[in-house]
Amino acid sequence: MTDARQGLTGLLDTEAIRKDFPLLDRTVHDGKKIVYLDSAATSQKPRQVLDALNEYYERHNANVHRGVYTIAEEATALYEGARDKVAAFINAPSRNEVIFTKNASESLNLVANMLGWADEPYRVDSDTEIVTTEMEHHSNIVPWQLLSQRTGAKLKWFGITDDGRLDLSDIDEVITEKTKIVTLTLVSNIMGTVNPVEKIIRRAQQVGALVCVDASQAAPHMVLDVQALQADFVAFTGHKMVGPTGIGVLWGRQELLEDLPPFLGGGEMIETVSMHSSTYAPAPHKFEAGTPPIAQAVGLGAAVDYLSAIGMENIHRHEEAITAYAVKRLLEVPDLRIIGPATAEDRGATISFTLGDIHPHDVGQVLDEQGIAVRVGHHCARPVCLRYGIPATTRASFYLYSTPAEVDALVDGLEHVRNFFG
Amino acid sequence: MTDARQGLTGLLDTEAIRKDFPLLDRTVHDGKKIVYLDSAATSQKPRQVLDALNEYYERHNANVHRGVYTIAEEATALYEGARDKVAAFINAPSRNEVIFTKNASESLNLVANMLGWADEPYRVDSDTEIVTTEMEHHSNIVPWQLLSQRTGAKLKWFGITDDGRLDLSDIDEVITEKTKIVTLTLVSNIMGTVNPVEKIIRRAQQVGALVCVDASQAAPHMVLDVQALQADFVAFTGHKMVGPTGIGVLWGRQELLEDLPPFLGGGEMIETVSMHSSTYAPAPHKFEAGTPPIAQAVGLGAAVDYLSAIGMENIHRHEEAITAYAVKRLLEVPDLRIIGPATAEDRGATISFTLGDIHPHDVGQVLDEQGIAVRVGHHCARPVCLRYGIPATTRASFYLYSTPAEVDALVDGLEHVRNFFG
Amino acid sequence: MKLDSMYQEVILDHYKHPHGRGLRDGDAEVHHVNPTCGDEITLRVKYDGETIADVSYDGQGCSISQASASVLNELLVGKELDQARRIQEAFLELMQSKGQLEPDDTMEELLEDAVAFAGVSKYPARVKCALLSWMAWKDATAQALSEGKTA
Amino acid sequence: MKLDSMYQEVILDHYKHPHGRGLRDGDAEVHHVNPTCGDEITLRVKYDGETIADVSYDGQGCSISQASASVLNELLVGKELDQARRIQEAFLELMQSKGQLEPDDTMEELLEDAVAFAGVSKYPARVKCALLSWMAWKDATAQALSEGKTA
Ligand SMILES: Cc1ncc(COP(=O)(O)O)c(C=O)c1O
Ligand SMILES: Cc1ncc(COP(=O)(O)O)c(C=O)c1O
Repeated sequence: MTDARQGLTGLLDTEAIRKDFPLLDRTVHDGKKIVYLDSAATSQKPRQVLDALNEYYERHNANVHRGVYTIAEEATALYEGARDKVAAFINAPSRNEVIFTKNASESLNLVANMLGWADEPYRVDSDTEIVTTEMEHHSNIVPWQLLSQRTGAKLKWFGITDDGRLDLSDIDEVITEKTKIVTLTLVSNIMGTVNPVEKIIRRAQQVGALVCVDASQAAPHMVLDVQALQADFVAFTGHKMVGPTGIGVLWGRQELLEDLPPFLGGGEMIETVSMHSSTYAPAPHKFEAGTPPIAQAVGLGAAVDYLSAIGMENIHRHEEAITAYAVKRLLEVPDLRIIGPATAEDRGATISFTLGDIHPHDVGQVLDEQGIAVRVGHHCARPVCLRYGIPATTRASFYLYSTPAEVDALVDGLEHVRNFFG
Repeated sequence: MTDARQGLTGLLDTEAIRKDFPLLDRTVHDGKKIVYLDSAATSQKPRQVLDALNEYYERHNANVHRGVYTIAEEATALYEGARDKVAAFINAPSRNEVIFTKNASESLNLVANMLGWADEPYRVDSDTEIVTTEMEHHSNIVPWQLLSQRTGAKLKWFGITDDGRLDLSDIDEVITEKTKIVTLTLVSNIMGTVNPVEKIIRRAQQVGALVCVDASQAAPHMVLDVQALQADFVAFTGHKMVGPTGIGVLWGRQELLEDLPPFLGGGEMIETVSMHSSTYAPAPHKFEAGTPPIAQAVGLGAAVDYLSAIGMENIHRHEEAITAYAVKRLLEVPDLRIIGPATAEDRGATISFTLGDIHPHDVGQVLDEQGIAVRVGHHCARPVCLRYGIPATTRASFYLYSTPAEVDALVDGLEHVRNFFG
Repeated sequence: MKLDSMYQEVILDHYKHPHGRGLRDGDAEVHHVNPTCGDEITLRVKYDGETIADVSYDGQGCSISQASASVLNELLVGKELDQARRIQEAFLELMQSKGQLEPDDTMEELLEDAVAFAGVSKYPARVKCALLSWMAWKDATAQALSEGKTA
Repeated sequence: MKLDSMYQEVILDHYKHPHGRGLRDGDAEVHHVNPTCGDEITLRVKYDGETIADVSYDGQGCSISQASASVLNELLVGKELDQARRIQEAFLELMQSKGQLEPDDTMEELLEDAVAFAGVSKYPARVKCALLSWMAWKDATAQALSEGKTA
């Protein structure tokens, strides 16, 4: 093991990084140090983010946008400052293109609903088609199923190949002149696959369809440049990128946000209200009804600062090294089958697998007893499980604080699982 | 002044309480201790709530509902435990009737959208009517305007009397057999008026209409018993009741939640998903798409514990005393006109006023210079300002930590404002 | 080791050698899923008057849900409906006990092999696995009865 | 007192004795609101070729927004469009300076009384008040021009 680890390059100084994350010091089951391998579900939070939350609540807490008093101005500056930070993080052309939501799911529902209620040329209706993929998180399937049911639009999708890639062989039949919106994930949350979105975006642009990219599993792990990406909408979620729960982001192209109708109505999103009719504030406020998740946006700003200070390229390189090591070591485990790309190319730091016919639930339970936290189940991507004829997978996922020693612990733990059910 | 204060009974031990709220110790403008009179916009947070947030992130942070490992079980228990606490706080018949949202605005939009997509007998369409009031927060107007525009249903409303009460003289014409839903606030966020909802609910029940109560300004301040209230839906928001931002609640009657369709689609709210169709989890999960505001729900649980330990009756009595004192003292200020009930009866601890023809913005600015934080503007209730022909009001609002001395500071501050613009 | 309290020998035995697995003729059929983990079961009940003639099932799931279905089959087939309901209720009580309940003699007599699940009740995420087949049985029985096949 | 940096004598004067207030004949009319605080202004522009013949306005708002409209009227009426645009841009620059900009001679010459608003730029919530009438003027001018009334 230690031999295999020696070749690893590009690793971050995890010893220093881990000091920032209080939870990683926790022990479970009578003193076993936790081995947290579930960052694809949610990441742990550094001290710096928790400090930002506390500082906000203890010194600056006030409702935003409407106060002339000191702490209300401070709260507004902090909240809007977080928007600046997120805009810079994703290289948005304008801060006004960054909408704060409660999570990626709300962001994706927001897009679906904007299009459902839009006027031409954006309107999704019974003459039009929506395209997604079999690899999506439920949060990028169900909103579109609902939209399809409620508008009569046809829902189509790209399938998956045996080795966990999108099957784009029929791209010209799937994306057609009828397509209004193509929505897909940049990185699969169950298989780790990194998708060739450029190719899909090019085809969508040919037919004049909009493209929505679910970057929930990308934003935490790699440089996300919305201008380079050329999509129309990009959604992601704070809690997976060392930020708090309760905050998500939708980025959208300015002219679209100007043209598209609001979704949730209420305070903050209006220009003037009378009982007879209302007019709406310009984006992003048009899409932020009610008191926003103020502290959570501030926390996300701190998260983005934290990630940027380490450097997204460095984080990506670290994860590439860990993933290559993990793939190699996992394939040494007898009866282990990786679901998805079985190499380290074009994949993120998330690896799903099955272990003989031991049910993932049982795998996860026995690993937990050793302090190892992995996720088991369909990972909100049940169509992928159906595709491969399996009920569920065990999923290990890594982040900037993950170490090769934790990969070793997982492999040892799986050995123990095999013995237990052997 | 001190004389007037001596008669006050029912006050809480604010000296002890204020020690729990770090922000109340803040100074602004060169050492002036903050006088925070904007709790109707958002409340300050006690140490106990911040501790609960930190404890969650530092020891138990994991995604909920799907993990078999220790901290995932702990996180789930904490999140669902918060639901139990909120259910108990509002005396809900079942914990499954408590839905976590991001704020009251989302809760109200959720109701509007459920009804818009519902089947008979709940469906709101062009043959039906929606009833609200002129006294609502924008968050209880705009969602219904959108619903009305999108379904063709007619939007009707109760007006307001000169002294800031609902004008129910035409109740039988406003609420008719065509009414599907009546939605109104329990306490006005701009005038403090406590509305006679029982009377409206009785009439709604007669015609078979559902009733949605916006309790955003009630839940923080008085005993809220959803069974006694007999409404069908009750919405409120965490940040106004010493809880974190980013968390709201919708309570709904169980059989309605079972019958009504989902709103946001995504992870967590499903039973099974295939590319062709999906089925939904039972309530409340059906209405909680994506990773919920986990830490924020836990924080709200701690907030509810905090309020309950002091006792909602005691808090209410404290606010009644402060409000009576404030009304009395404010009426001593020359040129001051209270917008809304000018007595302490049937009103909450929120008082709006104008001061001669000095614009509220200027009032607020000069008060801020003295450390006094009040809100100025239309308070997201512009129809009320239109009703009284004023551009805006200055609003002072009190909570469990407010003191008579702060009322005095306000009155002195207003004197200073008058001199400044005199 | 704490794990052994969940994975009792009896449970692993039932998991590896399930009783009465497979779908056979029945009066009613239900399909239940556990959305948390994707466990699924299809279950049929066959009544002979008030007597449970058969409980047949198929599905996929973890050791706990599989073993629980096997125990259910072993316990309920041949029983009178009344007695089966008492068993089901006792099992539900045990599973909801969060590891706090020490089964007494009556319960042990009722539950037989199923008392081995006491340890599972300490693991909230697994309680649903253990209950899946029992909830399916309850549901299927209600359907069979309302369709007037029995009593 | 810090407040005095915002509420300069000049500003309070304009507030109490506004110039050119009231609506008169114009080539274009706009209505702008500041949703944050409910300030509203209706503003008309009248052009005589490239010369600003009149800027008339009505509305409600705080001292800052009222005084700013009065200063605008005083400064712009009678000016050539080009020059007015320079003034508007200088005022915008000043207001966005967050109190960091020390107006130089050119700016002081351009802005006259309007330099008194430098102190307002330290108060983000009030910057919008000060800019309300200026944005309305810009918008009304664009409309008047596109309607071919001038040039
Ligand atoms: C009466 C009332 N309803 C609804 C809301 C909206 O709450 P939130 O902004 O948290 O969505 C508020 C407060 O802003 C309110 O006072
Ligand atoms: C690819 C992907 N999309 C969307 C989501 C939904 O994010 P959230 O649960 O924060 O709404 C997730 C994570 O759960 C995800 O992995």
